Amino acid sequence: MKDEAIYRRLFRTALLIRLVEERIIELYPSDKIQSPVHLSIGQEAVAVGVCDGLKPDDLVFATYRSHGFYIAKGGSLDAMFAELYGRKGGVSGGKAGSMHLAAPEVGLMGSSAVVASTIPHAVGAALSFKRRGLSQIAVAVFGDGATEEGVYHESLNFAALMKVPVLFLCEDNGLAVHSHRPVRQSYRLAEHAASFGIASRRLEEGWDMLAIRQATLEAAAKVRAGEPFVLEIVTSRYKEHVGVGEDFHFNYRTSDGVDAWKRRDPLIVDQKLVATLRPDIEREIEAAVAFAEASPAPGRDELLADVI
Amino acid sequence: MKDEAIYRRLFRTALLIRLVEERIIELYPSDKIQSPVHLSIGQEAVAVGVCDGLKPDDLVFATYRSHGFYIAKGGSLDAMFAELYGRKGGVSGGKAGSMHLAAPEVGLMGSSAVVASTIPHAVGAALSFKRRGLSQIAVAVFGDGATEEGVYHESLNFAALMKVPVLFLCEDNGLAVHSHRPVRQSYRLAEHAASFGIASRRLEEGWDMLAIRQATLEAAAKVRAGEPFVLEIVTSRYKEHVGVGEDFHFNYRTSDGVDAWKRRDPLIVDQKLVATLRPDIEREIEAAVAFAEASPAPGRDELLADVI
Amino acid sequence: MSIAAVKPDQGTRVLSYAGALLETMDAALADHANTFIMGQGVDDFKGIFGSTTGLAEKYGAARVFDVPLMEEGMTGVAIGASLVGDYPITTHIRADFSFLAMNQIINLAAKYRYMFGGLMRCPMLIRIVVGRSWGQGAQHSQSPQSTFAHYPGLTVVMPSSSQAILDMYPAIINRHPGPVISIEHRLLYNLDFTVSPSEHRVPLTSYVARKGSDVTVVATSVMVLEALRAAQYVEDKAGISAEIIDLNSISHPDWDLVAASVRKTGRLVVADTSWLEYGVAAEVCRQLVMRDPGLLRQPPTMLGMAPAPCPTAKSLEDIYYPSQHETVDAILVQVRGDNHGIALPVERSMTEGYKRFRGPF
Amino acid sequence: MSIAAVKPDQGTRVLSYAGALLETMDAALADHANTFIMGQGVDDFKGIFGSTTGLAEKYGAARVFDVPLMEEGMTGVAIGASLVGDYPITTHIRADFSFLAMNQIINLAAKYRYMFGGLMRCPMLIRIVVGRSWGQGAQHSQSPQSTFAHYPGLTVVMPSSSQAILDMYPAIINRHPGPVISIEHRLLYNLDFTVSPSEHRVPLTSYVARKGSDVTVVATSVMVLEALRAAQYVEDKAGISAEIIDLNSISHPDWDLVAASVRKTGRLVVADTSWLEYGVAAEVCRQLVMRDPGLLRQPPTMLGMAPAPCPTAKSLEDIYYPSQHETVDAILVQVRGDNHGIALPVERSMTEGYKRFRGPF
Ligand SMILES: Cc1ncc(C[n+]2csc(CCOP(=O)(O)OP(=O)(O)O)c2C)c(N)n1
Ligand SMILES: Cc1ncc(C[n+]2csc(CCOP(=O)(O)OP(=O)(O)O)c2C)c(N)n1
Ligand SMILES: [Mg+2]
Ligand SMILES: [Mg+2]
Repeated sequence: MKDEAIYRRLFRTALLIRLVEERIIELYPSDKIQSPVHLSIGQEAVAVGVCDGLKPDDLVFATYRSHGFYIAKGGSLDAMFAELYGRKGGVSGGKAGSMHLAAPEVGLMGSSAVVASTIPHAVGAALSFKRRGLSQIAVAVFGDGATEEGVYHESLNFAALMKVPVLFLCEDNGLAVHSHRPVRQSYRLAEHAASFGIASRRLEEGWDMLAIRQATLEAAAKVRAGEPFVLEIVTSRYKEHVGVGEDFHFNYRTSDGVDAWKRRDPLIVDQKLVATLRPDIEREIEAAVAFAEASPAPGRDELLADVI
Repeated sequence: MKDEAIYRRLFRTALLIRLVEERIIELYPSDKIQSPVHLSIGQEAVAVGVCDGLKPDDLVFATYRSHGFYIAKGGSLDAMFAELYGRKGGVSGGKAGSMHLAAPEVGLMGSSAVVASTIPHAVGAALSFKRRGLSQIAVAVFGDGATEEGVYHESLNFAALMKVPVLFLCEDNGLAVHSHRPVRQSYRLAEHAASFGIASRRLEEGWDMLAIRQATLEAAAKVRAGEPFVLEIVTSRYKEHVGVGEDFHFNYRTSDGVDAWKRRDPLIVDQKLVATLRPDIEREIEAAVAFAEASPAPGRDELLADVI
Repeated sequence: MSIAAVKPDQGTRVLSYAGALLETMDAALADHANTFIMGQGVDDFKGIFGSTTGLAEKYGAARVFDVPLMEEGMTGVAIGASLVGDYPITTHIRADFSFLAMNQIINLAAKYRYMFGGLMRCPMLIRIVVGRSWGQGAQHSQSPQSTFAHYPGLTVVMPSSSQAILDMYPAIINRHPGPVISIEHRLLYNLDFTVSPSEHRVPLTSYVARKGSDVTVVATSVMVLEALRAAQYVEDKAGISAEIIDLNSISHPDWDLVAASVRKTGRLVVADTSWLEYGVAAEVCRQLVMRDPGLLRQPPTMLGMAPAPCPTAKSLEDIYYPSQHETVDAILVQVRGDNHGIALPVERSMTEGYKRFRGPF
Repeated sequence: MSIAAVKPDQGTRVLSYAGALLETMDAALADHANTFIMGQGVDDFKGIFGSTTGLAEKYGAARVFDVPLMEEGMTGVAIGASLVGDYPITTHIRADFSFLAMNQIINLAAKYRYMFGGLMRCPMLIRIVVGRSWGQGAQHSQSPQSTFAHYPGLTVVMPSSSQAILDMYPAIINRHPGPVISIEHRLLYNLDFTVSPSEHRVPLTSYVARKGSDVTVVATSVMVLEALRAAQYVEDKAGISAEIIDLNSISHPDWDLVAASVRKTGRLVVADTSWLEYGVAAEVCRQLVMRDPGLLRQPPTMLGMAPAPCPTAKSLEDIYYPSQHETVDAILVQVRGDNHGIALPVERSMTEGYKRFRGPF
């Protein structure tokens, strides 16, 4: 089956992301990764489904929570682990760390730790594509909380006015740090986007990689035809906002929602496929960790390079 | 007739504003008023109708184009002219000038020359009223262009979430400097506000002071009951954006729209009432100008006062 | 050497920086009905690193509340509330996020009193936290004191201890006439300090944190602690007596105090948390030469962030920030010259001295 | 004395500052297909005070276009376009409005190259205009050079003449690797300057605008003109030879040039367009004392805005800004002492020297 092959491909990438992050969890207490990590465990399907629905030269602008997008876009695993380790072999020579993964060679155009700040970047790239008559599209990836920032409004308005090929992709995990969406938002994304004349879709099945891929293909087609689009995908953050632990014991949320999500999470449900793919993926990860461990730390030579 | 008395009251205030600004136009070439002036000629009905529909202790937060609101709220004319002249007798001792009129004693809480910047101030004041259980409301006055700034979005969201008594009042003159609304906005205010769950009304008859007053009374009642509201009033700026001249010869707009507006402008149509009220108003204005002329200029003593 | 040993003075109890913040926040809410705290996460279980924990429960959601992501809007809301008589306290868990509120802070709050000739006032407290270490990276580590202090109308302080908070915050909240920006340092939050009952030993300006005669060290925020540690070291190892001035107020320092100290010592080290260019170190030099260019007997030594955005890698971060090693060296170079020959402390990374601060936040 | 008499040098034609801007904008669009200009009103008949007039017609709406009121968003859009190879030029008709874009400028544009270890670059030109006189008031008159120059990653220039624009802009646009903020001065726009064919006489750093031997004047932007006029006055009236250095680049000045001049003269005046505190004057002092505190024989004199927000009243504005009167006095005091006894020019208000600049904008 064609769909089956696609599913397997998506599944493998999602599992790679999950296992990479589980490896990060294991490594973290060793203090080898000395930087804040925002895990996407539970949210992998979004990155995987979306990136698979894009063309390789479509550009993604992302956030501090972008291990998933980095991997799904095809970033090098060696360079990623070395980056988390703060080593010279890192994709950014250790200067970026987990919060600022980038891989322009595969279309990941940088991740910012300031919420919402890359949204207008995607709009700007799309503006450029349009003026040059290119068929690429730009994707702004952001969380539900990011839509509260004024720049989201400015970006939607400008994108709609200029009719630029930008896909606004909201990962709705319902949380901004420990705040639930209803205490932060008086609007729903669909109506809000519609008020700018921007079409949108909300996908509740954020565990379903094929559905996300399909929704992305459809949205991207509209975007490529010259209309911005808002795609909102419901998802679930299993771990704490930042760091490698769980946070249910802090009582700001219960585990119910996450448990329900896990019951539908293919990476948990489909243990057979996990078992099949795992050994190979683990070897890949171990190689990347080994690469990172072997990579030298940057030194004084690097400190003042690339400032201007 | 009760309505007739109200009309006369409103008309008088509107005429006062118009004649004050016409006096400013006369004075301007003398360089006695050395600061940018943003005239509201053509837009007076909005300030007058709105302020009459408010209670005296309702607070207004306004913009650089606020001669009208200053007068309609009941600010002292002497202190206004002295302020424009940059004199000690000015409401702010000359430090504010035309762009920053304030009269807190009658509820005008300051005007900012940074577009959209006082919108959240009104929300903050309303938040305070709510917490203290007061029945006052706060009014954010802004132009159509101001709604493009991100802070407008942030303010609507917050006001709707907190259910604070704030009236968002948009003076829609269709222009931001020389840019027409359609090139700047992909949204309409009503749908946009609705997406935040905020009710709104667009009043096309922005020359009709009684209609504006009535709309304000209705909107203010809703606001006082604890819901933000967006009231958008269409209006017409007769003069150039800043300065005292006309600007039709620059061809960025034709005079047609303004001419049509003038044909409905009571201050032009109702010449009989103008003739009746004019002498008294002119005396008032002359007294204010004389006050300003006689007021001393601030000096070194004032330069570093009130900084912290 | 442990931090607990760094006692600003004899005191009567031990209190962490976060604890001092929580006490002053609590007292502000208890004492002033017009005071409220708003910011992202002020009411959650982390409570701005423990500085607001439990206050929402104690004073209710109308006094202590979470806000959406809206830095510019929130600051505007605070100004509006302040204009009608409230006293708002806002928070930014990283100083970097305050750049989103720059328009409201600089164009509005800082100007309102003057611009309206005294008709308006918007007293309020904006608490912003500087991040450092554990790979905070380029966007979570900035320390914008000189940026804010450049603009008249703002009062900018950088409390370097629990005592500074206990003394200053009650003097600011609902008392100071204008907007105040307090730049708190994340590395200080978990440190314990010995504090004495508030006798306002830390004024809303600069003060001598340690008396000395050989060299003047002007320091800000966490660098005051580093300087105190270094001063102890150079006294122990080389009998050098360093005078340490905590600049403390960046907008309204006591420059005469600084000049008097330099007049006495003739030697200067400036240790700041930000970049040197157009920073605190620059203004210190201006104030000195305006009084008397002869005050300095030799070029001063300056410690601050390297002239680059902050890198994430630990190996780079360790050389990006001035370490204890460099602080000690700076003092020794000033007093004994480049070839002072005195062994430096092995500790290179400052965070090694702050063991209780451990990532991710 | 008329401004036209202030010629930086022998030259071959007369060109206004606005004219020089228009020429360089035009050339940038003609020479580089990836360059575009966006900003509020760039395509209207006023064309950013004449600096973009007619370009939308000439190059089309895809290259020169108006934007909604969205400073933060616009700057982010520019960064995004730059990241994919465009060269965006953005405008703010008042520098004060750039505070709304501070997050994108400082947290993003300034950091992108370094933060990603060189993977990203966002070269772009942000043109911001400083307002002065005619009652611009507190929110339309700020000059944030020291704020921007504090942050590594930004290049900040302040062209003080048509020549500076003709020489620098082509060297910046599409050539300089990173984001550049050019702080233009509204008072300069309508002034005519004699310019010579571009031989890059004005580098992307500081340069000597007038040679002299008695006193060093370090000036920025419009204060360079004021200094040149004052230098002529003191030469005529008192035979004093003032050396004037146009700092020109605020982020990357030629400090050795400044130090060499001060070494020669021993006397210093700093004349800047912003506040002195944490401003350009401060960094000048830091650079000097770091080289040698003995460079200055006496305390320097400093000219800048009074330590307050800008008042609107003309009587206050005139004493708020340093006038020609004060600039002359500063030079005389440095060279001859407080009791120099030389008559000062009667002109107190600087704008009287700029007759062609007349309100409202
Ligand atoms: C401008 C800004 N304000 C605040 C923060 C602190 N902060 C970091 S992540 C975050 C929550 C963002 O929520 P969301 O956009 O939904 O993304 P998620 O973390 O859920 O993926 C906040 C408030 C920040 N990084 N940037
Ligand atoms: C933040 C900001 N950006 C740009 C400007 C320049 N500017 C002054 S008025 C104006 C137009 C505002 O239009 P609108 O809000 O419709 O008000 P109107 O002038 O029509 O009353 C602009 C762009 C400004 N003052 N503030
Ligand atoms: Mg979220
Ligand atoms: Mg308008």
